[in-house]
Amino acid sequence: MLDVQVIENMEELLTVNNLKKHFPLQKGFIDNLLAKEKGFVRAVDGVSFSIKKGEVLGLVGESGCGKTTTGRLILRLLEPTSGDVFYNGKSIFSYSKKEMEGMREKLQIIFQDPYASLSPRMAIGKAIGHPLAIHNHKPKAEVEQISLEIMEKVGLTPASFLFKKYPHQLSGGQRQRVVIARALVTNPEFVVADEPIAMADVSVRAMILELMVQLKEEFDLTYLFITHDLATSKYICDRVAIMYLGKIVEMGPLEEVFKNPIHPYTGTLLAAVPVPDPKYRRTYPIPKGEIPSPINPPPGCRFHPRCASAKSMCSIHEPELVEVHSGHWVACFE
Amino acid sequence: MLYSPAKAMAKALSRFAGMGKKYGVEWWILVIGALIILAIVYMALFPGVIAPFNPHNQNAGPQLLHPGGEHIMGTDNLQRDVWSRIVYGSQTILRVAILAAIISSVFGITLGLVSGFSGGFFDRIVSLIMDSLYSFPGLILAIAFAAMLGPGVINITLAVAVIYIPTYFRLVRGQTLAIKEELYVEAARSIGASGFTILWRYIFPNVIATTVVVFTLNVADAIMIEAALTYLGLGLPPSIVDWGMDLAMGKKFLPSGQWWLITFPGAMISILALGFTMLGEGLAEILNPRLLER
Amino acid sequence: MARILEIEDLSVHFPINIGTVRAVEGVDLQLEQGEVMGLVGESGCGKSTLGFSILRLLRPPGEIVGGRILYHGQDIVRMGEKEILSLRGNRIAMIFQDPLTSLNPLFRIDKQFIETLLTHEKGLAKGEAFNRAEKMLEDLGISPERLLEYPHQMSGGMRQRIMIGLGLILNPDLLIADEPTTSLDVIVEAQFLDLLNGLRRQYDLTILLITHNLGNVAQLADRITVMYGGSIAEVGPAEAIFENPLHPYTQGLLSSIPNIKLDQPKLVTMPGSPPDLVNPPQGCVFHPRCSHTMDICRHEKPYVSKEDGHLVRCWMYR
Amino acid sequence: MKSLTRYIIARLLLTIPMVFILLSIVFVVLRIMPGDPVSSMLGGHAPEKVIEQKKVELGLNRPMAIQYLNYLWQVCRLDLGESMVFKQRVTKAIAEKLPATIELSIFGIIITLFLGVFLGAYAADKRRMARDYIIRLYGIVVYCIPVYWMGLMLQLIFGIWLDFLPIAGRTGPRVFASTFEKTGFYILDTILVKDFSALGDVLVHLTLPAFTLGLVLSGIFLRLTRANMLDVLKADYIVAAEARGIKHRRIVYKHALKNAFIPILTMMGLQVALLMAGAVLTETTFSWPGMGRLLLERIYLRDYPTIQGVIIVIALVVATASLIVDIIYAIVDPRVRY
Amino acid sequence: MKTVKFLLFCMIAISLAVFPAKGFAKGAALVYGTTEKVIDMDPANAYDFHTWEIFYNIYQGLLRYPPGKTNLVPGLAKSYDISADGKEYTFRLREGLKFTDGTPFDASAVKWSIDRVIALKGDPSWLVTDFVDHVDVVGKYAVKFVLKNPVAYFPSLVASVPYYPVNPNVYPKDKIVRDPSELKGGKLVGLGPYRVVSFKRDQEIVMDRNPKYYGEKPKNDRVVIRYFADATTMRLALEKREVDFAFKTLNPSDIRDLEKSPKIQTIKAQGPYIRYICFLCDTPPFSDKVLRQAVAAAINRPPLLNKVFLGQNAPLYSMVPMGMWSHIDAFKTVFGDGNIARSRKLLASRGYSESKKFTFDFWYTPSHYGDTEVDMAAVLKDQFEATGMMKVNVKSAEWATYRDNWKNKVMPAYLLGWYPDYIDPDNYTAAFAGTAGSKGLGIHFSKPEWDKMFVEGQTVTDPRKRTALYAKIQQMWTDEVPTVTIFQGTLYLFAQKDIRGILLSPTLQFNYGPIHRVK
Repeated sequence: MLDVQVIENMEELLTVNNLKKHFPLQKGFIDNLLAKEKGFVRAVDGVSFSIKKGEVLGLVGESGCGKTTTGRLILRLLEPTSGDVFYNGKSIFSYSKKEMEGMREKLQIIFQDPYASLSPRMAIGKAIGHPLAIHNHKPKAEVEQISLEIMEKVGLTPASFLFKKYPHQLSGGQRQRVVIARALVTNPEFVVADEPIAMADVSVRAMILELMVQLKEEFDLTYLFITHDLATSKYICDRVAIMYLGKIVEMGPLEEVFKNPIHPYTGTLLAAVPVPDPKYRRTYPIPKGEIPSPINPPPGCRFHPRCASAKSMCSIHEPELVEVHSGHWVACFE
Repeated sequence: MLYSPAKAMAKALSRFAGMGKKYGVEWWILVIGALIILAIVYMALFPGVIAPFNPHNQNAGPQLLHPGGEHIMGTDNLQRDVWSRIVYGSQTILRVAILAAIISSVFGITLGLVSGFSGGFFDRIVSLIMDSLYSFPGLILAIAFAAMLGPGVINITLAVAVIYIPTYFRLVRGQTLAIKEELYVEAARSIGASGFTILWRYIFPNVIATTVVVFTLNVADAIMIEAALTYLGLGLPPSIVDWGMDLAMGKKFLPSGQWWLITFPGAMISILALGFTMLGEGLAEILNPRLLER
Repeated sequence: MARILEIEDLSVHFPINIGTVRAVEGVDLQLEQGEVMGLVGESGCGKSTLGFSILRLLRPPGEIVGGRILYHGQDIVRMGEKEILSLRGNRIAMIFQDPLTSLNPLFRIDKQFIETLLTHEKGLAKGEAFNRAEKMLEDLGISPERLLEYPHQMSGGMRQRIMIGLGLILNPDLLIADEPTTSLDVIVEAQFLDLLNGLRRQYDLTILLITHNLGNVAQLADRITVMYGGSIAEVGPAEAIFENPLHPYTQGLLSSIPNIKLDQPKLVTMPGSPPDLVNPPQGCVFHPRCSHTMDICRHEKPYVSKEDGHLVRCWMYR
Repeated sequence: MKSLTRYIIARLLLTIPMVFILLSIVFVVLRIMPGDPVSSMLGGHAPEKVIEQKKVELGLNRPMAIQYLNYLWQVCRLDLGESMVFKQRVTKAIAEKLPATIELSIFGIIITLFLGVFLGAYAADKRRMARDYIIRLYGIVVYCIPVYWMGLMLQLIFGIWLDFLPIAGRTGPRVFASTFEKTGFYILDTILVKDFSALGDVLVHLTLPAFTLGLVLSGIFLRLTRANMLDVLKADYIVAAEARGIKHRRIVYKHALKNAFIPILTMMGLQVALLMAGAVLTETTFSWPGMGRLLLERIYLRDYPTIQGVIIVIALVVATASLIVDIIYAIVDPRVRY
Repeated sequence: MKTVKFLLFCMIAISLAVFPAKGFAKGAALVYGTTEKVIDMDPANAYDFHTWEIFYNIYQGLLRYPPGKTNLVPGLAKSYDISADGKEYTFRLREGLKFTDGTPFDASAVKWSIDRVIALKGDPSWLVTDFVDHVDVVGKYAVKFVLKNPVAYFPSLVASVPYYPVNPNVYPKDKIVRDPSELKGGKLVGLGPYRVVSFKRDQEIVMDRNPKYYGEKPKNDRVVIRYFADATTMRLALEKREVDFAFKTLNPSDIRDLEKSPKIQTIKAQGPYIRYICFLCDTPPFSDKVLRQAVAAAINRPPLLNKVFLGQNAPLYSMVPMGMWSHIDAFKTVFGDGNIARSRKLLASRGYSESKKFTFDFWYTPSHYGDTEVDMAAVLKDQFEATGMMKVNVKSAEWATYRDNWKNKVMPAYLLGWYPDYIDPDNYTAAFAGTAGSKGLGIHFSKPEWDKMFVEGQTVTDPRKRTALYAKIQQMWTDEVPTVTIFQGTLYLFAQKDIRGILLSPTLQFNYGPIHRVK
């Protein structure tokens, strides 16, 4: 577990401390009436990490591992079951609703699906300028000017032509640029990028990724980059954290984790990534079975039913995240 | 540049044809519906121009005259001209149906938005009441309300309006709940928009588009309910010309061979309802932004 | 090697209200017995349409407007309804992207197997059909009791295996796999590709693997076809395509995909976006995005060059 | 199966607040109505004193709240009270009329389902073909024809011009009413007493009203079926089934229709309300001695207990129908976990 | 499979339609169609003419009207005496009559029945309680009615249903009977020519000849009354020979067609019911009798009847109906029809003109007098406005509200109709212009000298004096105009050509006994 004293260190822009989110099982009214005990989806079950200013942390895992929920908790788009998130040393859950709305000027998110994250009935120029209108109360003309500028910056050109268009009139890549522009228009410090390229076409992905790297420099940003694709994280992340069933199983500098994966799950994940090379043959074994349900996660180490090197203790005790090398944390008894 | 009406007309026409090409059959359904409505609205606005007689004139012609000649739809037993009554009757039915739809949509949409967005106990109670009302036969409810309020245009409008509030409420609440879960609403929250801003700028514009379609279909329905109430004798005083009432009055002549007394008012009710339904059907397809992706 | 499938000059159009989508335009493709052909391209390039037209499963308004599809020399395009029905599932099987929605939710798994079997083998006893379904499940590594379950009771990977089981139960010789792993997680995807590799040998299958994932293709395919904007850009042996891509689009595609095993600090990006197939660009459809565009590319259909079974459609190789 | 019973019980409990709300609305609506049931009941000659006395007798002089509580308590005991206008138990009046409405509704819904579902499925299969447009046009037109007018026109054509079918009533005048003493469902009754000429008479009288109701509602079911079929036909499993070589007709009418029928089924609960409304109008047009006519007659007379009773019964019918539909839904769809 | 079943259903339906099932008309029964309704099967509470009609046939009064006649003859009583002060009537009963269960019919049964009516306070009980003080048994077969005041027309009251003796062993003493099933024995049997063998409310009543009836044997064995929900159906049933005769109430259009039909015979008689406009006489504007006269003058009866009733029914110019003694065409001679000049003059005298119109609300009810009522209101409005000096707002209310309205003095002018309780001019006049009666109908007309005349009319027994008195009242009516009559109903009965013996009279006492079918 992370030491609480870390919070004092101002170098850490954001610190997540034992964050948990358990969703009550979605049931109808009738089931609630009759059910004896309530089930929970343990989407995030005790996650701790911190991000330094200017750093890109990759949060990697399969679908349903809780990475997206973590991203939303950090921005307080969801209220956590327990745990805390400190931003600039202050818990974001301590803000009032109004204060939190103000905070969002500096904390931004880019969603996976750009089409779904734009209102179909709002022209994109309006959409991009809207955060400014909410936070700065600048005159309309000025908001429009800034919006046009940022549109140019993210490559939405010609900006004045696209300003009045609606989302369905744009291509997928352009829409993602709109979303990025909207996230950056208020000059935020910290951005959660929730699988920003997963929906994009192959040839567009690289462009968006490039854009994000370039804008990071320009706007002096800090990213939490959420992805299911280890290969992508390679091009943007400084550090990665691997999540499995609501927990971080391994975390460390990108090179370190990729070259020397310690946790068996990390190894598996790295091996499973398809390699665009016909001569490449997988050597690492792929485990059988699929990811278990987060409603009743396995006892002990959550990966043990699929782990090739599982021991008896793995099914009883839960391994804690410990620092193996400097900055390289692993939750495994190995 | 000089404004040229001919050019503007040509432009409008080509645009019109272009729409037909773009949207296909649905566009023509919409156009036919709109033309029917326009024709009947014209009737209602300028009845004096179209109708050859005063609808109350009890000496327009001989009693129970067959359609044809001077009286294209014949005359009734009080020697009134059926066609003139049809023309004037359009005023009543249009006024009631459209006004009722407006009243119920305003109430229903507001309640639905607020209830769906706020959630919680308020939402539960309102939903329960609305669902109960919705599941109950609307006509029977309208009968009870109309009987309670007594005859009169305003009263019948209210009786019709009441039964459609749940329709809008359910639609809007459902949409609000769905849109509330949409990513773009979460995105709006993530940029710090307040509850009201989200409701007004993000949810409302997306909800209202679907209600337009429902509104037109609703008017079609309200037309039939209005006519049903007056047909049952629960609606209006005789000084108001109304198709449903003429239908009810003509009913007793059914076995005597005076078919025109029931055929024409009933057909008009159907045609007007058809106009609004076709408009709604067409709009439903055309307002659907996914159409072009098919 | 026998030629199992030969597509000649196939064109598929979708007339819609605002014009005609030229989804597939003049495509030629050959599949040899026993090979895995990877059909690669971005979404909207027509690769799925091509797959669907092989079994004549196009949805209206889509229709084949020209060309031939020869299966063992028989032209599928001109086949009668009866003949095509006896091909589907029986000789040519197809599996789809989303295993959750590809199984009828209201029918138990065994019913779906039995229905498929009885459709093609009239007179087969139900018990016998059930036994064969059980055997198939064992081959797929699923416990046979699960035959009595409904699709929603299974996990994604398992459903995809059921799908492939339904495809293979009648021992077809050609399998069309339309983005079979897109909705699966990485690990399950790897499992599935391994399974497919095994089944391929066991059933002596010819596979047309339609995917946008170059990684998948690299692992499985013997030959690769790259499609762009409804036409074929390049066809060749897998190694040739990956090591020596000729078409500028293939080159761009390969350099823009991340490779976890490669030390490559930056991805190369390809400008522009895929073409509008209602009004495709004149000449070579790729020319607006190409960095080597010549004047002739703008006006004339690209030149077809073919060397050592490596085909490319580009004016650069004239 | 145990969980299904639990589901049914829970579902039953859920209908209670719904019925309760309707009861309250009905009470409020009726008590605001102008018109005095007592004077309409006693006639013009009754002296004030007698009227007052009658009001006391009926409890109409007590405060609204007390009347409301009494009313609820009565309903809880399944006692609908006594008609204010006629000396008759409301339950009895309703019991006499309910079978007529149910008989009409059942035949109406059979015709509706048959026409609507079949045509809808067919149109969806022939999407964007001329046949599809014709069927859709039929659906729209039929939807826009008011039930009562449809009834009148059918009466005019088949009853008057062709002189082919009777236009009103449940039987001809020469069939003895005592034939129908057993259940009140005339078809059942005539079969029970084996009077087949009477059965014929009953069926002939049922034809026009049932078709009127069926035709008008078929438009809605047609649209519903078509829309759902279109969605289902787009589903991957339909293509998958086609890819396995299964015959088109089997796919459309077995695979697709079965799936499309589930949403239709859920809608059917709500359509019952429409059916009841349609039945009221059909009954008036065809002089069908059912609940609808009873309701209208008693509304004119301000017979509160009977009006309340009829509305309660209609609410119960609607609630029961949606309950049954939900249970069928739970049984039919394996995905529903109850 | 479904398709097959459906086709089968269609085929059955069509084949049944083509060969209409006939022949289950049972034997020689006469089928009588009507759109009326039976309310309570109890003389103590029945207060409508159809139920009374059934009682005429299954019970009998001490006095009765012979079929088709308006003169009273002895019924269950052989004769009666009146005391000198006119307050005591002693009836001598027929001897040896027995109810079906063997209970003898005697004076105590008569007293028991009258006491029951008084005790139950049913709707028509006022017909007894307003007049009769008490009843004494003065012998096994002699009964004495002691009246509160002398009543000239008491014999016609005695002939009305509330005075009918019922079986004390069968009727409950303290409860109004709605259905025959509530009786002991469950069958409705009286001393009249018929007995009810089956009763299905709103559907049918089957009546068989009463074998124990003392009087003339009915010419048929069974009458089945068929209740129709609407006139159209009844008319069609008549045309298809499914009913033998139909009475009350067909639409004007149906009556017109049936009258012309060669296959149907029409039996017509002057009815006792009248239609008229009431004024609220103690509240402006109609507290001014000149305005009432102006309205009365504007009415034009013949075209109204032509339009609304296709010429059926007869214009009526007095509250006392035509055919009743003392009737005079008072309004006709004073105002005539559609006397617009007179009406305008009267209005002008009160300061109204074309530009300053006399405006008033005119009410009707759509739910009590059939759907011709709307037409009637529309035509009257038209006629009033034809004066050019009146503006009429037509308003309507359901019957229950309508009654409230006249009680609450909401309606200045409104349409009403009247069926007599007993056959006497008193019932057509005092009820409307007497202080008590007119208040009950919302007219609120009150003149002491009129009240005095009404009392005189009640107590004087000399027919000539009464005739003169009522003629004078009718004459005065045209000056005060508390109400203005429009028409008197004509009774139409339609029967198959082979039906004989139908006799209608203005008393509405329709006896089934003489009706029979000829070969």
